Amino acid sequence: MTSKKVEKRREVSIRFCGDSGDGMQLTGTKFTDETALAGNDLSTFPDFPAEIRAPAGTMAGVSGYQIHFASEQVYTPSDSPDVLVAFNPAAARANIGDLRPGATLIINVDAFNKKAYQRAGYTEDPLPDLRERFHLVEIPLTTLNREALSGLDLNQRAIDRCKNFFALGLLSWLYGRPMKSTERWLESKFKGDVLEANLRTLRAGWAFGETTELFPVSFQVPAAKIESGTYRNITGNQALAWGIVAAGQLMDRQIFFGAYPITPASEVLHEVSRHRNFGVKTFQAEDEIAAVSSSIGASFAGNLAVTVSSGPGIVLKQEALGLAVMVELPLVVINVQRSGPSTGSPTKTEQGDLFLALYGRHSESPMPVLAPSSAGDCFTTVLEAFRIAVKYMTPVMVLSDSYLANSSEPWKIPDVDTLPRAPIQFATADDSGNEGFQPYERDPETLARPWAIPGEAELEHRIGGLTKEPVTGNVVYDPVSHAEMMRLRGEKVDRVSADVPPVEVDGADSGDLLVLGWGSTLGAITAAVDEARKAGQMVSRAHIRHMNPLPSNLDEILGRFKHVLLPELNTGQLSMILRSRFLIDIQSLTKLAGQPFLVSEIRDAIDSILNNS
Amino acid sequence: MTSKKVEKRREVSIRFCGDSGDGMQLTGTKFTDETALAGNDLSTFPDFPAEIRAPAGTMAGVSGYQIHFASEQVYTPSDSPDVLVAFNPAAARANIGDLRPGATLIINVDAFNKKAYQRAGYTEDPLPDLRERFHLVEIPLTTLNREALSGLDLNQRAIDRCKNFFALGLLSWLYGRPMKSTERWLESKFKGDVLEANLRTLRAGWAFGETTELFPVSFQVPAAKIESGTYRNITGNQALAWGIVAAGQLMDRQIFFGAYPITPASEVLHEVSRHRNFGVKTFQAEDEIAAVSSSIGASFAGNLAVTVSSGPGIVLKQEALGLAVMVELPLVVINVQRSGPSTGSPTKTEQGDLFLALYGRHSESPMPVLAPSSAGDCFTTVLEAFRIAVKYMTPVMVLSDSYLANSSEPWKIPDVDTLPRAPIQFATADDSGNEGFQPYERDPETLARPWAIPGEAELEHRIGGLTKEPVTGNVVYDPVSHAEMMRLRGEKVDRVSADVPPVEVDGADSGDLLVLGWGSTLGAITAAVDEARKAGQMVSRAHIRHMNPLPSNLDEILGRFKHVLLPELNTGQLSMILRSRFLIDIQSLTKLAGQPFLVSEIRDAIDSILNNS
Amino acid sequence: MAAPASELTRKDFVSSQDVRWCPGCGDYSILANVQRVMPEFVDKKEDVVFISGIGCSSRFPYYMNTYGFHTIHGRAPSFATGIKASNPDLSVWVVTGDGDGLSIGGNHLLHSIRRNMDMQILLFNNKIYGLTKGQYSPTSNPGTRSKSSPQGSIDYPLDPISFALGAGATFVARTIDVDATHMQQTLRRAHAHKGTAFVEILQNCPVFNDGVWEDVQDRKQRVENSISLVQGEPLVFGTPGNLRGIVMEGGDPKVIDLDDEDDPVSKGVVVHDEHLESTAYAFALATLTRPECPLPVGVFREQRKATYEQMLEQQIEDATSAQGAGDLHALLHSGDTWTV
Amino acid sequence: MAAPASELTRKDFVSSQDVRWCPGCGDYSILANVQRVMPEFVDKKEDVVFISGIGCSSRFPYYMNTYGFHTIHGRAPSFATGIKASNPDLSVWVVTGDGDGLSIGGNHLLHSIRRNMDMQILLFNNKIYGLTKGQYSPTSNPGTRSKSSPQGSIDYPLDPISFALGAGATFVARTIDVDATHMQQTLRRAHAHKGTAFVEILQNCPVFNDGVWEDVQDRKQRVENSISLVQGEPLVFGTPGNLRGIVMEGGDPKVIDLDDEDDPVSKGVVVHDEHLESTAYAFALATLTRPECPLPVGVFREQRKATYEQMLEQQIEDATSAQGAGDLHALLHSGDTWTV
Ligand SMILES: Cc1ncc(C[n+]2csc(CCOP(=O)(O)OP(=O)(O)O)c2C)c(N)n1
Ligand SMILES: Cc1ncc(C[n+]2csc(CCOP(=O)(O)OP(=O)(O)O)c2C)c(N)n1
Ligand code: SF4
Ligand code: SF4
Ligand SMILES: [Mg+2]
Ligand SMILES: [Mg+2]
Repeated sequence: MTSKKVEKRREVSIRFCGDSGDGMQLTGTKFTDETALAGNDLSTFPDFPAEIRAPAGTMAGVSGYQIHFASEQVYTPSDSPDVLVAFNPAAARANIGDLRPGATLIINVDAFNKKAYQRAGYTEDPLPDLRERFHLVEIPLTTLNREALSGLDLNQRAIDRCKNFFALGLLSWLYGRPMKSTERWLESKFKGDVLEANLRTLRAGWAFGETTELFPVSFQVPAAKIESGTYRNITGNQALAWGIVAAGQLMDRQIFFGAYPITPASEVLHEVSRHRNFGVKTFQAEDEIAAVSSSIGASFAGNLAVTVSSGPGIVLKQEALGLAVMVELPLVVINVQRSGPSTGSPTKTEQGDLFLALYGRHSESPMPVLAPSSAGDCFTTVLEAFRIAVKYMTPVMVLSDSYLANSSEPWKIPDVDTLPRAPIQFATADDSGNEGFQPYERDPETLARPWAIPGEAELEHRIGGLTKEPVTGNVVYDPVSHAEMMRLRGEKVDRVSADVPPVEVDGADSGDLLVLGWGSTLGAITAAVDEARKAGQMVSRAHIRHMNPLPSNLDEILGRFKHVLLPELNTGQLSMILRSRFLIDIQSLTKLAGQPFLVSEIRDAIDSILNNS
Repeated sequence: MTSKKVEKRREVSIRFCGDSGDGMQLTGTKFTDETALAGNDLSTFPDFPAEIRAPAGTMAGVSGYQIHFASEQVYTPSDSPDVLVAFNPAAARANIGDLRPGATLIINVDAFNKKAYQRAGYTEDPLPDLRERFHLVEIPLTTLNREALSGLDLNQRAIDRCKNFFALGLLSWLYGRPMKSTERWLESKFKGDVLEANLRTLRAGWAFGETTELFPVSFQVPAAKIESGTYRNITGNQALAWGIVAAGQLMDRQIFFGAYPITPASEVLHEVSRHRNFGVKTFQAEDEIAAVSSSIGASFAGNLAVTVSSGPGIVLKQEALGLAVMVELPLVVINVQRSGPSTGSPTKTEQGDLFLALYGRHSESPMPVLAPSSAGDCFTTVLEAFRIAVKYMTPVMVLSDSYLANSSEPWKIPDVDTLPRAPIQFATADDSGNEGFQPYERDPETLARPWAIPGEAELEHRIGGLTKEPVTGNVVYDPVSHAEMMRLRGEKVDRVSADVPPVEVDGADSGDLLVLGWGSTLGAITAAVDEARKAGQMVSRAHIRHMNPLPSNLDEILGRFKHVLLPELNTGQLSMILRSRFLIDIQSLTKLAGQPFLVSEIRDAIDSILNNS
Repeated sequence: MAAPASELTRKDFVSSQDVRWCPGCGDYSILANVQRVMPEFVDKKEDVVFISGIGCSSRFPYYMNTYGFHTIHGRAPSFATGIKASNPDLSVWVVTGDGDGLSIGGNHLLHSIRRNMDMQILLFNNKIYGLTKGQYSPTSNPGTRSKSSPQGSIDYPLDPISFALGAGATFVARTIDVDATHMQQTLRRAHAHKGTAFVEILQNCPVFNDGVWEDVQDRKQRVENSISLVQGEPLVFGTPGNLRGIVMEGGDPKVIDLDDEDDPVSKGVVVHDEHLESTAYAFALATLTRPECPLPVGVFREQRKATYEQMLEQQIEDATSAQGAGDLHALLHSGDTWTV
Repeated sequence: MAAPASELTRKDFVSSQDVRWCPGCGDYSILANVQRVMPEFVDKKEDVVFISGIGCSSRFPYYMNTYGFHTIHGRAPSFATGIKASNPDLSVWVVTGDGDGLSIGGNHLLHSIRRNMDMQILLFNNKIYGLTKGQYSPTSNPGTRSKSSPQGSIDYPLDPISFALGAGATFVARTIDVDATHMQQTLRRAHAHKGTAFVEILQNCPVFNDGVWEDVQDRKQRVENSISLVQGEPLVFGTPGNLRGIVMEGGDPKVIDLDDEDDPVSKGVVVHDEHLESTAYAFALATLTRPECPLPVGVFREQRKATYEQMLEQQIEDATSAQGAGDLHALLHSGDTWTV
């Protein structure tokens, strides 16, 4: 095809950035799909500014999408992109700090006029400086796109809106990405002149790559060796949604999903809403309190209930979650964590809600907590949360976060037939003994109480949030019953341990340093440990998915290492729990900037521990 | 007056118990007032069943009031009363377990008929057994009261309702309590036949004591040697209310008090509502969210704002409290803790909300937390909370509890002139520099931002819950500003340390065992340590009032003891924080039965540590 | 009286729990009447669920020998929504108070009413917070002296009927704790309605707000102070010699005096019609305020509209016939995939 | 136009912050109109406070160069309550959206309206959640296809005007983002009202719900589809040759055709009166629904009642004259004390 030279690369990372209106998220997603189909491993990081469209051309309005792909395993979107594609000066200015000197910076030079660079906050023409520091490729994107689309019956604005596809075509050529999936998507989405325009400029971008002298070579990133199977790209939110749908299928029960929209959790609601044919009932409530309350009601009535929200919304749900703890009904609560207290930075990421999950209710109100560690893992974790909820008759909280929610990775689609099917067992009239049905009689092994649902004869019973007598569940005020029920609720959650697999150590079983993590930091930690090992350091790694109860071998594992480093996107919440529990001087690496860890930040922490010991 | 022998006693504890309708709380309170006026030190513990009147004569309906008084210092209501006055079989049955063999049990023998003792759950007549185990005094209370009131124009029900005053008269005689205060109170409360009836039966009770052969002696408990000054009885809730009123006076600013009724916090609202002449504005909102939100609004407008609630209500306030943290406005939040998760046991006590105060908001949302340790201390603590809130521009949470709320103790009335006056400094136009007013410019010492209130020219500014830029407070999304503001909010709260006095150790400065406590456990811990010392054990004691930030000498103090015992009415919340912080193996003594610690429970824990070490 | 639908009797609905209301509380008679009519409504008591919030009134479920859920303060309608959506075959009853339902829970009540699920909502209005020992509530009369308003309350009260109509209620009625016959009739109507049936029950709290409804509870005063809404009947009240009727003047209701021999309709007295398309008429009735006007009791409005759960089930059906029954394998493989 | 109350001009109310709404958003014109009328209302901009919740609309305070508080979702009226109670001299404005004010915040809006503090509440109704990118809201038309209702929403919508009237509002009005003159008039009326002034502003969200108000926004269609409420004027709308009027039939409003030369009043057309004692008439207007009936814009109701803050201040005065100014020493020594 192309007459230019093709060079091989092991890995590449690219960041597309531009105005919110420039379609950067779309460009990134399509490039990601192409890359996945090319067989690379990959990791992405979409980073958009806020919830509403900021004034065009300002720093506040810059939207970015980064993709890292390779012929080997990829753990993070990469600290620093090899290529930055900037649609305007604001995008360049906002992102340039992450670029290594000499990296490739592809800009739409048409957008670099005086007005625009001043609007971005540059006091003088940035091009001379950029030329010096980076490999600057100046492409008149606007002009080229207009030329490609001349003659079409579209107004200038509609035409200019296509220029991201020109860029996509060009980058696709540059890295030898097959554009089929993008073309198919365009065909399914648009028609008439708009379709024609997008297809034309996409191809024009590719052709421009082939002919322009700006790019003397193109690159090839061979497919990665990955486990055989059928793959797809998936984001964390999509995986959560599908996990919810799958739970209903596998447990053979209708799903009730009570929700109130909130960034970055709303997409889970959106996605599940699209699948009513699975018998799922999504219910958009008037607020988070109604969302969780209706879900608990649904659980009482025998549905598999789930409610999904983020920080502020989870806080509002806590009173009702306390009731769920008290009445011991199964419920899955998903918290897609976002950044900062109060409204904070709704689109940014953080792991600040572990304490909220464990301690955010009044009195002692224990609840199992799980944390997925990758987009695909969100699917598995939701299924597990439902299993625990039903088996132990308890609410379970799942802690995802904004980073997992939006970033995507190739996911090996599980074989549906091998997923564990666990039809639910409700109590029946047989469970009603001589004394009548006892709603707080417990399974001797799990301590779960029976799930007896309205409509079932002879099991009529009343539950509520008042202190109750063991076994009968009758309202009482005596200290002995009170103490006993407090104890039982705690012990029941402890017994979930029986379902918590031991933590596995990656690397040597003992040694100088264990890097421990939980949730979405897995990628960055793995990459950092990998690098450290390549550099000859002896570092092990372990990742926790069951935040409560904790895996029972944790104590023993921590005891085998001289140092334990625990990076968290908070002020050290898990660290505090483990220090207290095990009286071990865990070293906490914290970050609270609304951004995931850079690999280098963790590497530096590793270095500093190993060099000082 | 009386011809009987009078014996001296150093200390006595009495528990009145009966049906909710029997007026036990009133009887106890009046006996307490008499006792206070007699110059004894005292401590009380009212324990009532639930929020609504339970069926008469059942265990569920039993209400109790215990008072412990002495000619020396009194720390707790006592583990086990010397005298139990039981108005019916249910009351006897519910309370008998707390009685030492041989203790005095005074009963209304008229109420011990078959129907009544069966209703209480006794299968056979309990009297024979009670006679054997206790010093049972059988008084036909109902009959004697009816006789005393014969001839009055009142129906039987009204007459029978007076019998608690007969008992009060009798007990007043028995312990030589002056009845003047009770008579005065009756005169202020009732008139006509009802007044006459109560006064008559009260005096009849006293006369009965003098003449009956059931009591061969009466007792005298000489006045205690206490610091000179003017005293009154006060409950924790009353002290909180007066602290609020006092804060407005001392800081020379109107109080805004947003509240929604909830047990056991409502009385604070009731009491403050009675004092509108102090310019306090109480606002009964539609729910707790509106209560806290209106309070934050009031603070924005320059009032001294306070909101008061209990567990479930505090949970509901958390989202808005996160906003208060973010906008850095002064606010006092009082949590009168109650027992159990969800609705739990609303009238019972617990210290379960420390984690909720510290960690019950999403993300990292730091807030100073204070805990009063006695009824009177509630007054001081509220004043301190306001001082910190205003000085550091921060919400502050105060953790009282149901035990402090309802129990009373003699309180030395502070001299109003010596209470610190601290008129508030608001920002003025002078604070608006060249760049205009900067709402997040900070005091270099406290890191407080200025308090600039609407109505003040040139200080117009906008605040909100979104991530903001340091100094200007403008909404931004960049990671650097985000991280910096997260850090500043945390550091500001840490700097409150400057106002936190060092913890004082009671007893030896170092040694085998330190018993550490916080909040309402002070009495029980002090009594237990006292007993231990009297028994020759070397035990020291320290009590924490500043839960966040913690006193800075704590680390050092803990390090000087071989063992640290920390009793808490929760699963060990402060213990977890200190273990994590200092990596010291603090031993947690926990109790979750809705009841305060018994002195003996703490003594046993002390013994077991000292005997095993 | 309607024929019983089942073999069940009143006793089947009495639970084993001791009733814990104060002597003389209006809640007792409401409980008795509900237990009395339930056998007419269902033939299996396991199909009945009572859901409540927190308050004296909200203790109700404990005393009904059916499924019951005593939830948290103000949120009962939301729990009920989840229950009904999960199993539309259940007979779902919400019990709430003026504080629970209209103070903290106003929003959930509003939105539940708006969604029109087929359930009954009984609001016991004693114009006070009973359980927390006597603070004024959103329905308290202006100037109510209570523990939290020692100088008298300064909030303008909310009228539950106007509130429900403003929320778009399809069934709105009012009845009185002491009027057993009327209450049972009203409960029957509420149960028969397909959609959310909102019933305000005037209830006396002898402990904290005694006599607040006396002018309509007392049999003698009731005839002068209340008007019974009966479908197709003119709005006439009072006793012979002192009959009065309601007329509408440009949308505003007014009271006129009637002679005993008058034909009320020809005098312009309105004939009650629950089924009018617009809510305006029912709302006009709700604005009648004592002492000038009588307090209406009975059914203000009944309108048939599709229920939320019907539409929800319909969407599931529609989705299933459009997309086919859910196929998990197909879902996971939808869109772009690749095989290694 | 009223004479300016001050030396201030529109520009004084423009803050330094970049406005972050999408191009074409109806919020721009609301902002411009508010900024334009403010100089008529106050002579010191420091006396003005804008309070909002969360939503696109709730960004409003950032753009006003006054005191401003962008609070949390749904609670703005409660914050405003505390502000106004603390300092009754302030001019307090609440800005909220259909989601913020009627979904999560419905209860606070309800109770704020009921209490009748002297403040203005502007509810921007775009019938959608804008900020969270397009889910249906409590005011969305039935069947609205949105991100969270791909098959169409099945909730019956809430009408903000009926809601406010049901809550006992003393001032209720509606205006349209694109009608600057009408909006300014309405804002003036709202500001002049002593009590809670509730104003629904119909607002277009071109991104997520474009054209949802087209039939009343478009100048041509507006005359046919809306009716302007003017005190003392008969309720007539349409264009010559196609004039229509509103009559009341037993409390229910109906549309009748009019000839150009008809005297509407003699035909029974209602003469608009904002000040009627009962809310029934205003509520009847609120039930007018398109396409059969026109959408009323203007002031539905205005009624003068004591405000909450007036009564609160009064109680403080009363308490002070009854008990004397607060004396802390006396308080602490009240009741039984003893001296050692
Ligand atoms: C979140 C929360 N806030 C406050 C309370 C305290 N509380 C319990 S019931 C109640 C009011 C009940 O009034 P109402 O609904 O009228 O019931 P009634 O007792 O009069 O029947 C309040 C404020 C609570 N239980 N939970
Ligand atoms: C407690 C909480 N829940 C949910 C959200 C997410 N949220 C922000 S704005 C909004 C809806 C806004 O809709 P509307 O009030 O109509 O404003 P618009 O954007 O349409 O102007 C939602 C659900 C939030 N910020 N806080
Ligand atoms: S307090 Fe009032 S409402 Fe509650 S049970 Fe007693 S009488 Fe009934
Ligand atoms: S999303 Fe809609 S309401 Fe929000 S700013 Fe954009 S156009 Fe306006
Ligand atoms: Mg009530
Ligand atoms: Mg909206």
